[in-house]
Amino acid sequence: MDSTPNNVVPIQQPLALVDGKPFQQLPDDLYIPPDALEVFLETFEGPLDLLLYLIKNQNMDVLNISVLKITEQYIEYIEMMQNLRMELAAEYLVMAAMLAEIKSKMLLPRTVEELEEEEDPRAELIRRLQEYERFKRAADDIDKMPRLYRDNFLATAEWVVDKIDKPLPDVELDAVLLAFQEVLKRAEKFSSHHIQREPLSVRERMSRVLAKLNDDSEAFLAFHRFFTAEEGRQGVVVTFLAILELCREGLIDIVQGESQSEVWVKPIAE
Amino acid sequence: MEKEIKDIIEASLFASNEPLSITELQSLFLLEDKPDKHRVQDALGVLQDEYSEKSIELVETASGFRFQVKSKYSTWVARLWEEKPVKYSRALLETLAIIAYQQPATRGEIEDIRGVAVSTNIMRTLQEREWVRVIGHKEVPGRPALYATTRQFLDYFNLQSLADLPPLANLMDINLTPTSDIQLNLGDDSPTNIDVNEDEKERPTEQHSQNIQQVETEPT
Amino acid sequence: MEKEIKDIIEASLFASNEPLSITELQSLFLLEDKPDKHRVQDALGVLQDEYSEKSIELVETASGFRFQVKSKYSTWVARLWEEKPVKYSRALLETLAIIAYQQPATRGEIEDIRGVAVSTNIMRTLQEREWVRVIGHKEVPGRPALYATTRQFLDYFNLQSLADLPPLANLMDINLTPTSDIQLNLGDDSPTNIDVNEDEKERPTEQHSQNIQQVETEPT
Repeated sequence: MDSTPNNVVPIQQPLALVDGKPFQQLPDDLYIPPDALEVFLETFEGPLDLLLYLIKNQNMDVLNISVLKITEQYIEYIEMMQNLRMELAAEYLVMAAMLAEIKSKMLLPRTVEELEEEEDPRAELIRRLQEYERFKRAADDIDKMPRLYRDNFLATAEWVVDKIDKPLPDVELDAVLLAFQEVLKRAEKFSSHHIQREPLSVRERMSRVLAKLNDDSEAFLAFHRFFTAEEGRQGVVVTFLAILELCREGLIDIVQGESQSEVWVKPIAE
Repeated sequence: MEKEIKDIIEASLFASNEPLSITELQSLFLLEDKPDKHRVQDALGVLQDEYSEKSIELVETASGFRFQVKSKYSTWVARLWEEKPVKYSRALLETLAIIAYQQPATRGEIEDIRGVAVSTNIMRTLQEREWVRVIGHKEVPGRPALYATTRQFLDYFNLQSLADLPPLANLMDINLTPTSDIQLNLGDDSPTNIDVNEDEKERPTEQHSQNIQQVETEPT
Repeated sequence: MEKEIKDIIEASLFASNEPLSITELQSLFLLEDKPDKHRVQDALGVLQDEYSEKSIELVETASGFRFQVKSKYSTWVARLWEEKPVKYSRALLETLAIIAYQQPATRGEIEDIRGVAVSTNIMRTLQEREWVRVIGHKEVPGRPALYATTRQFLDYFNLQSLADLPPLANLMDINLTPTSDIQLNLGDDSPTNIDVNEDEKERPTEQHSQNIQQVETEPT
């Protein structure tokens, strides 16, 4: 199972040369994460996709692949993924086992009759690869098809409504939450969009404090007026946190004329 | 060339949901191709003539030009809406959710989180629906309005307070089953109250799975 | 009178955000004025001609007729939106392709073809976009949901029916040389490079597309 030297895939090349010696393994304490490699490996949509890549890379015919060679390369790839501590989907391991099984069958000596009777152990794999490849192409085709808001835009004209009211759409809370999940997922990709995680009760109270300041004709409101005894201890704590957070975000000022005197809350001066 | 300018302007006016000003129309063109004001005005004039005999017209409003259906056809056009309720866009729902969770929030903050601009239409619709209101202004340059949700918002979604919404930290783990069609819902009197507790993470509502099964069809 | 029918249809198509079917267009008219199918079709034909030289066109998609900007103007029109069009992941497109060509399909069937688990997110996004919906359950243990594409999917991609999808590549006969492994192992330097033949493509069978169309027209 020695690989032919003139037909080496890039991965089989040493990762680095140190003092003229090739390094095949990534040292554990490697400081710079091999991002590029990881990204490369992550572009595979699964074991079939990886296999197709290896086959193409070797200029092999999908219909007549060399299982021996492909198995070796495949296993090298998944070992590398493991070395990089990538989360390796179980499917990759299942495929490795399947390849190993086919390989072992291929290695067993068989008579010509046996070969004719039995199905070639590669057949099932090839069927799957072909099946996957055609949908991979179909996905490309679909992506290239003209689609709305990318290649086509609706042509509409405004309709000025005065006689009838358009009915208001109904919305389910689930739909709102779902929309937010999408936002969070998108936001996770950009570290700059930090989303605050104050408890909602605090954020709600922040709105109320601001609204109170805004609705009130006076520019200042005494600190104590934000608290009501009926809300109990919990309510007081929430209000207090809300005022502190508003202050931190620069939305309000807390002022005191002299010590021991009344504390005032006011919107930041204009 | 003049025809192309006119065609691009025509296409853009039809594609836009809002009136476009002459400046906005100019900005569709890249530097060297940018027509001057007069050429845009000429093109608009030609378009106005071209459509004078048709069922739509090119009109100028305060914020710019737009195509609109001539009012004599409103009787017929109105029938389009008799049965079909409109539907809110994803962008609107996202904006609403961000205001609910991050209030008080400025439009800029919402845009930062969404990663895209929030249209004026969305903010207007949310305020018209009385789900969102301005509760103050942030004291930074431009004094942007601070938006928060309203009592009506809580009422509509059957919430006692915002604390009834799933906490942010848990939200990603909740398995929300989208209805196959948002319009296909349970009627305005009972918006689903999913009421997720902090400790009870996964619980797709009964009602949803029913919804999906109702859509069953027999195979040919 | 014919002109009026045409104008009303034109006005309504411009006012609507969704394609309008011939039946919907007929329903704009009250009883005695209701034009028959052919007159509506004639009017649509006239409109199609009238706009052929303009920057917009009247097209027919799965759910009916709509005006849209000719794609040659998309470069300019796209500048109206700051939001870039979404790029869909390969995983999503592959899943969509399998559902489009193999429908109705269960998640398990999709996973069999792709060789990896299909993430819940992808199924959710596809359903949220209303490109895919559950049309029933397979009567096998676990009663997995059966997914199919929707009319909105066809509308979105400018298709009238699934038969308009690009044909799926053929599966080739597997013709294995038992010894090929050994040859290759010895360093065979002339590897064959036969790809799936591009010319020999398979149209979805008559039967298949019929089946699919019936599923499509099922009311929501």
